[in-house]
Amino acid sequence: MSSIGTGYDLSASQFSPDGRVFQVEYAQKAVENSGTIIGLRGKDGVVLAVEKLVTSKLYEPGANTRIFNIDRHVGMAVSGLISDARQIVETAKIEASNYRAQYGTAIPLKYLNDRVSMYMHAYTLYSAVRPFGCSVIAGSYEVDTPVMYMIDPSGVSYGYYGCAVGKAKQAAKTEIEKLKLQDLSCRELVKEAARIIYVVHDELKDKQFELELSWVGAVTDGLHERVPADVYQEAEKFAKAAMADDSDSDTEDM
Amino acid sequence: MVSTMQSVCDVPAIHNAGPKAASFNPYADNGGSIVAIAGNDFAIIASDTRLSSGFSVYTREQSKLFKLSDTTVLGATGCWCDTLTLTRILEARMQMYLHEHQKCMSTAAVAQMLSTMMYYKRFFPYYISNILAGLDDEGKGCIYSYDVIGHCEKAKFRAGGSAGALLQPLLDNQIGLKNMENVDVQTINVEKALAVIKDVFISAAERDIYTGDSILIKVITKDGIRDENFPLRRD
Amino acid sequence: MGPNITTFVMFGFVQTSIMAVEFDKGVVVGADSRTTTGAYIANRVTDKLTKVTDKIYCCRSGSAADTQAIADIVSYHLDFYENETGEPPRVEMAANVFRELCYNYRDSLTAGIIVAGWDKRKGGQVYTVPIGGMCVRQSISIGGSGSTYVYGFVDANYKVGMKKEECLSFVTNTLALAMSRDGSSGGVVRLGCITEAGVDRHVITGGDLPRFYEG
Amino acid sequence: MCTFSRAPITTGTSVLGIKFDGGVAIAADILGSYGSLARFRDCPRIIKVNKNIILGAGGDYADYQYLKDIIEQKIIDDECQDDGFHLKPKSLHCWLTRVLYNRRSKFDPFWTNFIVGGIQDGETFLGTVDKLGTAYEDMHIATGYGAYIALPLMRDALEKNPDLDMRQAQELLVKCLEVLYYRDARSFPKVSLI
Amino acid sequence: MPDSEMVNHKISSVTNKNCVRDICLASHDVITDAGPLLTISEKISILSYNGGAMVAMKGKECVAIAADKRFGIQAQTLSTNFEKMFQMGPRMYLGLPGLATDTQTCHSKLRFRLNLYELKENRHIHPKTFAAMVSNFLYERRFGPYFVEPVIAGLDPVNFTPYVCNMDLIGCINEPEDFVVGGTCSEQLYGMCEVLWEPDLSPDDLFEKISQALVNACDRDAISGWGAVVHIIERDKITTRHLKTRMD
Repeated sequence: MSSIGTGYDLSASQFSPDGRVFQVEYAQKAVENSGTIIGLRGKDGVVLAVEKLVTSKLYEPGANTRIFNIDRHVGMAVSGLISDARQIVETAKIEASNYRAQYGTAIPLKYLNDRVSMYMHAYTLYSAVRPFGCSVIAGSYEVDTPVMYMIDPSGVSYGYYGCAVGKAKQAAKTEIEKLKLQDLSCRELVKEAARIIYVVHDELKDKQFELELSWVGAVTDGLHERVPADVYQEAEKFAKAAMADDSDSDTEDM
Repeated sequence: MVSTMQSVCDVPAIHNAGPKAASFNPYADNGGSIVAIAGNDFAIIASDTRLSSGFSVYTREQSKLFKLSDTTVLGATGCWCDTLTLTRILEARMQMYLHEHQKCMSTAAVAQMLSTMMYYKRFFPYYISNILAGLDDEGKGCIYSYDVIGHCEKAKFRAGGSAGALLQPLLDNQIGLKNMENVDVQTINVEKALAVIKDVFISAAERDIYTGDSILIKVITKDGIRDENFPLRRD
Repeated sequence: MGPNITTFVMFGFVQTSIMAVEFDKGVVVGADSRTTTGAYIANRVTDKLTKVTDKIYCCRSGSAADTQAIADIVSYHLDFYENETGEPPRVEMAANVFRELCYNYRDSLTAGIIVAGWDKRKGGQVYTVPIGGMCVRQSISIGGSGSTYVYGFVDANYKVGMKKEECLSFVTNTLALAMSRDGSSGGVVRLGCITEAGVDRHVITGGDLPRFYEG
Repeated sequence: MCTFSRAPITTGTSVLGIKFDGGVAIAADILGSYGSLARFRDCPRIIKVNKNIILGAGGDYADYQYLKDIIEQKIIDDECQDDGFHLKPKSLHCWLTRVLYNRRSKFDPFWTNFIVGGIQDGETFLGTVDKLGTAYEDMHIATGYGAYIALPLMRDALEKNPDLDMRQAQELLVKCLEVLYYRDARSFPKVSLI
Repeated sequence: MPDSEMVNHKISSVTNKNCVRDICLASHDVITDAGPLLTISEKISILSYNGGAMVAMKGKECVAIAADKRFGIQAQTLSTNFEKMFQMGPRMYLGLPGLATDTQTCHSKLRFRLNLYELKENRHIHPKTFAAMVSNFLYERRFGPYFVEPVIAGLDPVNFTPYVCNMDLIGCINEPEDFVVGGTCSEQLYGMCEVLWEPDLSPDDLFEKISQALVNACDRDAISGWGAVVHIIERDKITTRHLKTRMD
């Protein structure tokens, strides 16, 4: 790495001569080492999916989830350092709660996104702090329109139709690009999301993982929820079947 | 000043309908009576179960006895919201003591702590009549009674609460054997104490509208605390 | 206490008739125009309809100073919000900010406010924030000292689903009645009609006010 | 000791609550009185807090709205936590008791009373708190005028038939509110019942 | 005890509380607004200016009336031989607990009225009739009452049925079947009597019960006690006993 030993990577408050902030880039590296998360925004909702890597069989299933509720109508999937991510989630919850206390209505995701990215950005400015080693995807469904944003450790955020973060983000993006997102409903997206997570999972390096799925949209009446067990199983089955097809065609090609 | 004057004249409509500044009394008298009797190897404490305010009976089944440990029970009547608060803090303090010292607080220690806690609120008192019953370190029954700002007095028998004045002289006579001649001073046993308690509560229910519905009795002995119930008149 | 305090206090106090009605495409707000100092009419053309944002107005009753200050604060707050988000604040939010202020300072404020306006989400809306700081949506709301004289009229004549013109004349009639019975209300009737297009202000002067039985 | 404090402005009158076989019911009318003026005729003051708690309130409506917002935010926080645990009726009842007691101790009370109903660990719960923080539980609870008029009716009904079913409980509450409407000048014939 | 009597008692006690409030000595500037709660720091009522306790009980063909002997001014005891029960007939006593000066005034005035009655009727008065006389006498001063709460105990001169009654300071009569109490420790007396009293007590038992009730009640009242007198009224005799008690 070009940055090492130059001395410009010791503090978030210092640029390198070629105009980079290495601390932020390192934080992005932390995210890239983490399990893949994707967000898909369809015609009637947003689906979040997480490949939660399980590094030991000794862990309890369902522990350390990476999808959170921020408010009734906002969901957040996180990738990167889980403890950093929890801090972001907490900040977002407080923002949502403050907004509700002040205006008596639910926070628009656009506003929430602005606030949270400002917060994350603030941690890239000072030598006394380090940037957050996490990226988050936030999704919600407001007045019959799905909204989704992704924020990365630099505090930059964009609205997306589909996005992916983590280890296999490139592969996942390629898969997502194949989808006609605006035509797909939540029910279809859930299956696709599950399939993508299964497809991009690297079985050689990471043996085990848990699939997490949540959605917010017309199907849930605008509430962000984990997908119900039957939908989850169906999606998982679909994903596994797709995997099987895939490997079949692989052998054929050979 | 400004705002007061205005609020008098605004409240629209307000000549007849207007809400006005209301007086607020932070205390309520929710009634209830407690009687406690200590013997050589036991202590009994009893309360009625009526919770009331003025002429309305809130509930007919509200225990006013609070078990603080296996050997200590507190009876508290008066302003019920203060009772709830005091006993909640008391329970917390008992827990803290237990965890800090690895043992339950003795009755004498609880008695002292209660006094301190009541006096702590000297200038905005808990409006509660407290009677603490339990076994002391030697296993003997003991009773402590309090005034609202924490004066504590040890006794062998005590009546408190709304019918306290009705009951205390009776206990003096029947348990303390005051003004009795030619009686053999023998120590009181559980059966006799229970009988007296039931008798005195029946008579209290006749004359005190804040006492009635039923009595809850807790008999504290070295073997633990036993509960007993006894119905009273419900009018 | 200085000699002028009483005058000051009374001057600052608005005895009022105010009103707002929802209709399918917006709201109509209305108010009388009288400010009194004791029995003396200090201002006979007061404007008690105060702009909060482009499409949200409030009708003020109670202490003039209090309500003005509150309206300014809310207005500042909502303008800030609009700049921050690029979206016009919704009527519901405005009402909630009013309620928040009125509740938190209820001991020191004398303010009965009707918040009315139009937004994309819910169309025309009327919220009442009376003294005490509660907030409730009503399809029609009246307030101020004059309102007590016309509750019956309103109950008898309000119809669900009135058109804009019907609402305007209903508000005019109601306020005219209130002003004729309430000595502290009077002057002209000021009206505002808030729709998606914006605000339409009207004044109905003394001579043009509808007249009813005056025996 | 007796001090003047700000008075309640817009108020709701009695709230009734009763336990029945397998549940709890709370009922109240939906009038917001402004002094003697029946000003707000659509002020529901009974809410479903979460799937196992219901809450009814009487007294100052602004205070009720304030506390309701806080409770609702608690529920949202609860749901966001997503750990499968939910606020329980006893906890809410206890929390309200503490909140109301603390305010009365500051001589600035919330001028309200609440009835909390719900199901906790398979058992029904019905409790109440008043503006001082006086709290208790019972099979049947009524506040305001209801304590004098409706409570005897409910006690009587429950004595005759201790195992009301849901329909009977609802009928009883509606009957009690009817009687209250006859005798309480601040009542209203539209009610909400959960 | 039948409900009606209980109600009767309550009404009379409420009435007298109101009066007490009107005429209290404003000697203590206590926190008076606190409503029912702070009655602990009760205003000093004129009724309890001198102190004193009284009780009367019915027995089987006999009645008993008992009172303490103290006379004091608030906490200061001045005499321990003060008479507040007066024989008003061959088998009837009138007790006047309350303000000592009114005890004596009422006694003389009632004696006067009783003499007139006896002269006019040439017979002894029935206790019930006498109660009516006392009640009327007190009600005449409805808005400026004598501060006494009379207790009457006696046997009917014709058929010797026992009779006890008491009334509040403006003459509301209460005629129960068991016992009546009056004076500054009436609460304590109620508690005692309610437990001790039982129907058809013999004169000896009645004496024992009434004495225990009075003495133990007085021991829990700072301004009653210092000796006690008990009169047992039977058909053929009246026994008067003086009790020794604690003198503190």
